[in-house]
Amino acid sequence: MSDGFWQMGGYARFVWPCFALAGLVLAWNLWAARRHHAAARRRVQRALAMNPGGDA
Amino acid sequence: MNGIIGLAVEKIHVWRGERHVLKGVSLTLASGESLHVAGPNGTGKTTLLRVISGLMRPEQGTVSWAGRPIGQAPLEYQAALAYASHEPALKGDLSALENLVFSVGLKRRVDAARLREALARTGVEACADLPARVLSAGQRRRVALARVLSFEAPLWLLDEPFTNLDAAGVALVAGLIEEHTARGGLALVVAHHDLRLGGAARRLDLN
Amino acid sequence: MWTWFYRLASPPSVYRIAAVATPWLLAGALLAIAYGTIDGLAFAPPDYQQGDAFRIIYVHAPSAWLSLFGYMVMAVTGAIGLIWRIKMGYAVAAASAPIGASFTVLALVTGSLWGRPMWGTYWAWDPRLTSELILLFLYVGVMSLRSAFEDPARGDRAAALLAVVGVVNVPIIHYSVQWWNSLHQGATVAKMGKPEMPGSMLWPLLSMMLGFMLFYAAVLSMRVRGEVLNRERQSAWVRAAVE
Amino acid sequence: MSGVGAARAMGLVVRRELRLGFRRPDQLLQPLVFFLIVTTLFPLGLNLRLSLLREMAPGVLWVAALLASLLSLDALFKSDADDGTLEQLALSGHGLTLIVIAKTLAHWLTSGAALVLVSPLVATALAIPTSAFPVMAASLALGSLTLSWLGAIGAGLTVGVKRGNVLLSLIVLPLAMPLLIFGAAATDRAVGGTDATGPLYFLGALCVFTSTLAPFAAAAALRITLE
Repeated sequence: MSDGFWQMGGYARFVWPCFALAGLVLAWNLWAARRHHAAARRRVQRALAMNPGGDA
Repeated sequence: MNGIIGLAVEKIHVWRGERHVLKGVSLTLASGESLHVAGPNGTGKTTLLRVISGLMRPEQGTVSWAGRPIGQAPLEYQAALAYASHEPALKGDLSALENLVFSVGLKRRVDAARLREALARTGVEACADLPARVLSAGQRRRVALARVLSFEAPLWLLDEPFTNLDAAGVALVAGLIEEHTARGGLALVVAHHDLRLGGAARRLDLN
Repeated sequence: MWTWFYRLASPPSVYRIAAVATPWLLAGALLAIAYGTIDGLAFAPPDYQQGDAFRIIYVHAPSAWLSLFGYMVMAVTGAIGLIWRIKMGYAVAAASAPIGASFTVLALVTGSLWGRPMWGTYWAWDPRLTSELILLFLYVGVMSLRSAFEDPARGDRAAALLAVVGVVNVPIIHYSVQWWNSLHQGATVAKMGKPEMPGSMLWPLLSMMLGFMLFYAAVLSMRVRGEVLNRERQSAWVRAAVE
Repeated sequence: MSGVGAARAMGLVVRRELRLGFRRPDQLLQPLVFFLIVTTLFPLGLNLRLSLLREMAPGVLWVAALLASLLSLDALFKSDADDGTLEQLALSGHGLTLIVIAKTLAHWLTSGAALVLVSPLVATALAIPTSAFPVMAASLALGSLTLSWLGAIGAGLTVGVKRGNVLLSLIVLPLAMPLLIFGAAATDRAVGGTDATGPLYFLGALCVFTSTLAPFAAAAALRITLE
C-alpha cells in the first residue's frame, strides 16, 4: 500500500485511533455479552443445584 | 342483601424475586364476617393484605369487591376500605388529632370533635394534641385504630393490630372488630398469634 | 388475536431464536463492516474541505446513530414491559442499555477526534457532541437506577419508566442545546453532519451503517439470552436450556 | 368517589405539607443557605475580577439555584414512605397522581418560591443590576417549578433506594439542562438590557409541558416503590 494511505493526508493521528477504538468497542461488546450470558448460566445452574425442585 | 356486599379473592400468586410468596391464595368474606389470617412470619400475610388493599398488583389472580374486580374502580373500592398497616403510619411532627384530620379528612368530611370522640373510644383522648413522636408504641397503635374507626368504611384490613398493645388494648381491639362485624362490616385481620373473635369469625392459615 | 405476539415474546422461544440468529447477524455485520472500512479508508475520495480526516465519519456516524437507536429500543421495550407487563420487554431493555452506552462513548471520542483538526481542541461544545454527552448521562442514569434495587423486577420497572421519561426529553435536550449553541457561534463552520456525498463516499457509509446495525442486533440477542435466564430462573424450561 | 372533592383533598394535602414543613423550619432554610454559600464560592474562585463576575453572574446564580433545589427534593416522598403514611395517601380514594400534584406544589412553595425571594440578595452580591431582577425572578420561578416536577419523578423513582439522593441528582440533572439553558439565557439577556422574552417563552413552555406530564410519571414511579 502506498505511503500516502498510512498518512491519511496528514490526519493519521486522528483517523487510525478512531478505527482502532471502534474495533475495541465492537470487541468489548462481544466479550461482555458472552461473559454476561455465561454468568447468567452459572447463576441458573447454581440455583438449580440448590433446589432441584425448581417449581414452575 | 348483606351477603352480596363482599370480598372475593381468587388464586393470588406473588413472587418476591426468587421466592414464590403467595401460591394461589383464595378467600371470601361477606358482610358481618371477620377472617383471621394466621401463619408464621414470612408466609406472605402482609403481602396478601397489600394485594387485597390494591397497593400491590399480584402476578396472577384477582381481588373483587361487591362482585367487581377492584382494578376497574380502584377509587370507589378505596373509599370503602380502611387499611391499618403494620406500622401505625403517623407523622411524628403532627399531633394525634392532626394526623387524623389529614388522613381521615381525605375520605370524609369530619370535624375535630368527632375525631376526638374516636380517640376517646380507643383510650388516647389525653394525647390528642401531643406530637405523635412523643407517644408510646401502644398509644400510636390506638391512634391508628381511632383512624380506622373514623373512616367508617365497611371493609377493615388490619395488619397485626394487636402489636404493642397491653391486655386491655387487645380486648378493646377484639371488641371493636366484633362491633364492626355486628353492624354488617367486614374485617380481615392478620395476626401471627391466635385470637378469639366471637360472631362469624373464620380463620385462614397460610402454611 | 395477540397469541402470535405472546408466543413470540415467550422466553423459551426468544431464547432459541436468539441463539439461532446470533451467528448469522454477526457474520453479516463483520462482512459489511469489513467492506465499509476498506472501501471507506482506501477507495473513497478525500473530502475537498477536510481531506482524509472526513473518513472518521465511517465510524462516527454509525456509532452516533446506534447510541440513539439503542436508547429508543430501551425505552420502547421498557414501555412494553410496563404497559403489558411482558417480562421479555424488560429483558431486551436491560440488554440494550450497555450496548447503546458503549456506542455513545465511541461516538463521543470519534467526534472529538474528528473535531480536533477543525476546532484546534478536542472539545469545543459542538451541539451534536454535547447532546451525545447528555445522552450518555441518561444511559448512566438508567443503568444505575436499575442496579440500585435489590429486587430485579422493581429495578426493571423503575429503569423502564426513567427510560421513557428520558426518551421524551431527548428531543427537548437536543433542540435546547442547538438553540444554546446558536447563541454564540452561529451555525458551526464545518458541517458535522453528512455532507452531500458522491456515491463512492456514500456506499461505504451505508455499508458501515448496515454493519453496525447488524452488530447491534447480534450483541443484543446474545445479551437478551443472558437477561432472560436471569429473569426466568424458576421456570422449568430453563433447566433444559442450561444443561 | 370518596366523599371529599379533589380540590378540597388537594388543599388538605398542601396544608399538611406546609404545616409539616414549617414544623421544621431549619430544613426549609438549609437549601437557601446552601444557595448563598455556593454563590459566594465563585467570586472567591475568580479573585474578584468584577467584569468577569458580572459576565458569569446569571450562569452562577442559576447553577447554584439548581443545585440548591435538588437538595430538598430527596425528602419529597422519603419521610412519608419511611413512616408508612404514603400508603395511607395512596389509598385515600383520590389516586396517587392527585396526591403527587399537591405534594409537589407544596414542596415548590417551600423551596422554589423561597429561592425566588432570596435571589435579589444573591443577585446583588453577584453584581447583577436591579433592572434584571424581574426577569431573573420570573425565570427562577418557572425553572424551579419545572425542576420540582422533574424532581418528583426522580424522588418517586429513588424513594425505595438506600442513599438515593446522589442517584436522584444523577437522574434529574440531565433532564434539567434545558431549563438551565433557557433560564440562564433569559437572565443573561436581562442583565445585558436586551429583550428576554424569547428564552422566557421557552422556559414557560418547558414548565407547562413538564407540569402536565410529570405528575403521571411520578405517580407511576411511586406505584413501583409501593408494590
